Amino acid sequence: MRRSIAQRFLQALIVLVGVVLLTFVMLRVVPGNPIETMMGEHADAATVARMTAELGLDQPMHRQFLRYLSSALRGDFGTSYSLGKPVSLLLKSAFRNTLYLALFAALFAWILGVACGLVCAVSKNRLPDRLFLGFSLLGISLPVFMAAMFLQYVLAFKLKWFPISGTDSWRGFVLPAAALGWNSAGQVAQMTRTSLLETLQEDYIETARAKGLGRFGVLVRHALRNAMLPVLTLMAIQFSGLLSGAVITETVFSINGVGRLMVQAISGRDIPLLQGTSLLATSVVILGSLLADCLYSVLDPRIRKEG
Amino acid sequence: MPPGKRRKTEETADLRLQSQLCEEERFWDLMRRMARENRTAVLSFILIVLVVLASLLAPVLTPYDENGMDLMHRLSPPSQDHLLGTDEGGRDELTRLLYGARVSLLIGVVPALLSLILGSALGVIAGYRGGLADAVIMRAADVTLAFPSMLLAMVIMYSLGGGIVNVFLTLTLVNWANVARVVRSRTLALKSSEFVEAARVIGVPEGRIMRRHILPNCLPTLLVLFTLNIPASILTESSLSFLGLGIQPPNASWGLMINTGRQYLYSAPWLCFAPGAAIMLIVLAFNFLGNGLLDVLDPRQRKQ
Amino acid sequence: MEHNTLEVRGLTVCFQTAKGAVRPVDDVSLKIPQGSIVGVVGESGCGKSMTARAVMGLVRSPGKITGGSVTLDGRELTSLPEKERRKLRGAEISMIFQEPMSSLNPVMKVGRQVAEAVRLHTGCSRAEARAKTLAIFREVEIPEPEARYDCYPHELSGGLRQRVLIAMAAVCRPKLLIADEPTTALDVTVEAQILKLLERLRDAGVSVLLISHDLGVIARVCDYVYVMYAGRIVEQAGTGVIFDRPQHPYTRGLFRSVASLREGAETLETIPGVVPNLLRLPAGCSFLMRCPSCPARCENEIPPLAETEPGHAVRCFLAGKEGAT
Amino acid sequence: MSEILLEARSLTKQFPAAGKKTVHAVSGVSLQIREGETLGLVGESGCGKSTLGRLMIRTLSPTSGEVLYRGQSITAMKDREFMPLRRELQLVFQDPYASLDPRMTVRDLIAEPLETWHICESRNAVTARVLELLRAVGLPEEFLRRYPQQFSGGQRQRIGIARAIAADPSFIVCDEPVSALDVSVQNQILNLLKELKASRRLTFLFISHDLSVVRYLSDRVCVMFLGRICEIGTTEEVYRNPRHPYTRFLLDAVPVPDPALRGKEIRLLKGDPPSPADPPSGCRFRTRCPFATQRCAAEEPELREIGAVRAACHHVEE
Repeated sequence: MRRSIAQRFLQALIVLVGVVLLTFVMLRVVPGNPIETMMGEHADAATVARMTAELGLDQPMHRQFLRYLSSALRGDFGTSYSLGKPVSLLLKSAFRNTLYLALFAALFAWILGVACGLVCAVSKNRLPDRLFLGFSLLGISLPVFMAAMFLQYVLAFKLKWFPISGTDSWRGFVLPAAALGWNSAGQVAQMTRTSLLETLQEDYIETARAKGLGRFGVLVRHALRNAMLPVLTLMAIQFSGLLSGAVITETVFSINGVGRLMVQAISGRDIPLLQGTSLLATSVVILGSLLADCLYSVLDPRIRKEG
Repeated sequence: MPPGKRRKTEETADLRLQSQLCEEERFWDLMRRMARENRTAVLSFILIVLVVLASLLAPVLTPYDENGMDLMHRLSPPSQDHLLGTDEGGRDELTRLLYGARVSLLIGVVPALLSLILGSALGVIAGYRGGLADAVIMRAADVTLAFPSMLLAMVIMYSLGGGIVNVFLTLTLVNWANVARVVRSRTLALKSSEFVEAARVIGVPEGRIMRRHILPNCLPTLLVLFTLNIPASILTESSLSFLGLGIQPPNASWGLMINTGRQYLYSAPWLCFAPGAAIMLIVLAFNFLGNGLLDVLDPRQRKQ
Repeated sequence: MEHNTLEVRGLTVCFQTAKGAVRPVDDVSLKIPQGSIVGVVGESGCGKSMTARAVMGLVRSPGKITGGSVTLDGRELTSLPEKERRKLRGAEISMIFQEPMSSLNPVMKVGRQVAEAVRLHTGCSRAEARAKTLAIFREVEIPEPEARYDCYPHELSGGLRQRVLIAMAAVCRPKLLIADEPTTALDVTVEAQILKLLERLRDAGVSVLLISHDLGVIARVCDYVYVMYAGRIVEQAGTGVIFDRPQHPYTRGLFRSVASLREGAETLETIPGVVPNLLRLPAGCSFLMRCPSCPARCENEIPPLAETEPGHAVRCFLAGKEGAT
Repeated sequence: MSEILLEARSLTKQFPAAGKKTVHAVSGVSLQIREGETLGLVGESGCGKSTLGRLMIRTLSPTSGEVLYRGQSITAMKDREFMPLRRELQLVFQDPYASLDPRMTVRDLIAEPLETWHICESRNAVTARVLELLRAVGLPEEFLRRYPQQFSGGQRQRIGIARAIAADPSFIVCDEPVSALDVSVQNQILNLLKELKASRRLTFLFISHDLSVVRYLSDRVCVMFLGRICEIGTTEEVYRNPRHPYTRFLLDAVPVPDPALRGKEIRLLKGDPPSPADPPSGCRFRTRCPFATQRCAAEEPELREIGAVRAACHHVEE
């Protein structure tokens, strides 16, 4: 097992380098000199040339890439064009907010999702199942910005239960987290339901019942642990979806997080910042899937002992 | 190695009684079964057809012009004349919604189709050929999947610029990896299945095996993927447009309508919530339909 | 008078399917005298496993027990509330399944799976349950029981897993053990060991209902045999009697098929045709389509299960009339 | 005596397994199959009999050793050279449910080998040939347009057999062709195979775990244990007078459908078969063998002539 995890780790590293390369190339095929774009039409040629040289933009692409990679390894992601601060510093403060947001959302999604999925599976094809299944599909189908705006409009603007924006206290996180978690909750609910229903078809469930366990005992002691394996992996890779949604929620609720930073970077044509935020976000996703693999092999003895 | 004594004896036979008695069905039988058993899927299908028809027949259905400004009636709330009110330019919201449906549906279908073609071609090659091709394709898919989809879409839109063609391209690039992965695992499963081994023993050439045995058996999976990719594309595009990175005016997708309506969220909430509800409904309908198809076509696939 | 551990009378299981209702178990009656092994034999889909499930009270939806009674030591089971039945399962009636590979929970240590049954029915402490589990492991001849206790199912061979399942079923000293094709998934050399084990349990006073398609297995361990075809019992007799003079055309066909294969006949005996679809059963005798000699009466009338000699009953109009040919 | 059709020369096949282990599926097996004869291959699960069957028709390639078809090594051939021989070496599968493509009609399934080898001139000729094959395996013509799911196991196995014989092969490996079937149907298929063997002069390698099934069809029998041959000889000789202890136990263990023999105490083999990923040293049967000695652990027994058969055991004498 140790070997296969090492292998996965190596694979993750390769993917990470691929990600850096991809963003690097994609952001630099944009026509025009980014310095000119940034400084507008009034920039004088001399300043543009000086800054271009300063930032190494006149060098060949592969040289630039290696330079970026080596400084990134040292934790230096360059300086933001539009905000004039080191990217690493900006990321640090933004990441905290995004992390809180994502964790709150995940907590909300997983508790709600697993509970819904359980109810569905237990009452298969009866009314509660249909109801909660529809509910979870609604969750999957609801665009994050709709959920965000709706919650903001009703609970913050009309009812004034929560602040419209800002992250001064935990109350500021409630609405964004709920809006963000909605989607994931639907996915978790569906996965829990199908996985549990499938597990309940297994032969060992029959054995457990023949042993004299009741419906509930079978569910808790035998079905749940097996059924949760795929659900747990889903949860770990859900960070990807949560980060996608964070871009929207942070914009709607004006939270200074990674997603909003990214939107700023795009509107300001700020390549270092855009590159930094992408790198951070993808790292989180890759870490998530790595975590999922580890978790799976810890929970499933069949994998634990092999390899 | 097959176990020496693998009998399909009664235990499983009994449990499979129902399906065995129904005799496994062909595609149209399955569709009919879905129609019979899954009302929601049928309703969803009807809804989708209605939306398509309504958007095509928009010029007949509404007396207003899509871009006909009427500054006397800016931001007027829903009324008899304007069922869903008017926007900041006094244009009828319902009319704009109907025309917007064309763009939004197109944005759902075209990238879903493109990514399906790209993804399944690469997936089959990766799965069947294995080796270097597999490694390269799958690492590329890993890199794509390492991006949160919004993020990747934003970066690509940034480098390509706005416009509907670029939106198609972007969404294709965002979605292909998922398709490739699913198709690859399906291909791997089929490749090791006994009937493909049987074809190989008979001497059927590789190309023909892929065409006659692998691809047809992937079709149900592909249909499901297609149906579920449409809502995913619509959602991503609407999020992009919401941030002002997607479709550019004068083309109006539902996402873009929300983006412009957002400034009036507190004074004219219908400008956001009407297109929002439209997106939700159509996405919900596609998801219901997709899940219905999944249930009848590919019951095993659900787990992953 | 001998005492019957289990008595089943007129048991019927019904399945609602999209294409109509079917009865995989139709009016089945059987008895298991205490301390004997009773076999139910038949081909795939004849309803033998479903009968076992119905006795256990484990018929899955959309299946339903629609009639008949099941009594264990004189106590009616079908009318018992689920809570009461549950207490009986694993304690007084237990069951082992065909697939030792998939019948154990893959993420739970096998020892704990057995101990779970002990704790469930006796409410004893963890340590006691462990001790009892180890004792039963020794009894079913699992080598190195202490080490096996902490193994996961995938670490054990098929034979060992089947032993674990038998241990789980026997640990609470049930009155009745139902074995559903317990050796089908195993190799012959291991099969012989498992059958030996069943006989030892029988000698210890457990009544066994053995379900199998293999006449060899039935002949080796059973005292009394029921033959099922398309949901109904078509013939029943003591093992010696039924192998000596089978009367139902299906039983005869089955026995001849096996015998011709063993004796190396030039052309093997077969039963023509295929097992009928339960949805399209004929109104009369279900063996109608494959029967070499059937009078017109068989088409519309289900023959009754009639005794031809003491302890030997056959569901055929011709039974006893033309004698054993 | 007829000529040797197929010969295996010290065939070995190893598969990589989890945890850097190797599964020794087949280890140094040599045997010959003469034209027109049926060789039965028996053994318990995991003894490598299916692997051996697939090595013989080159759907798997051996780790070492070679297979000769009419004296020509098919192991050494390039794919292109082997191609014409492909149609000579066919396989009937164990599982009639998995081995037929569910999306093809019976006609297309049986026509596939005909079309692959361009055996028939026109579409109509193909259909006519398919009908002929259907009759040959005892299926009615109206099955032509149906799909395999609509049939029972026995009927599907007939379709599988029709596919295997469609291109007139000379050698067919039957890999447990009846183990998924009920007794009454099993006999129908065995009768069919015997009939085809005679009418088409086929050579069979018949793989089964079921000793009585093997006995019915085979001229000679080969008993395998854990990747090695224990005993090989004419069917009569092996069944009447088994030499190798494993063969004896195997024959003893089969439950006999005769209640009169119940009282007879049968000798039981202890324990489970060892794992092919971790075979014992020396004689592979020694961990279960009651006669095992030091020599069995140290020295691997070779196949040698013992009376009319060949067996691999240190302790068996004439």
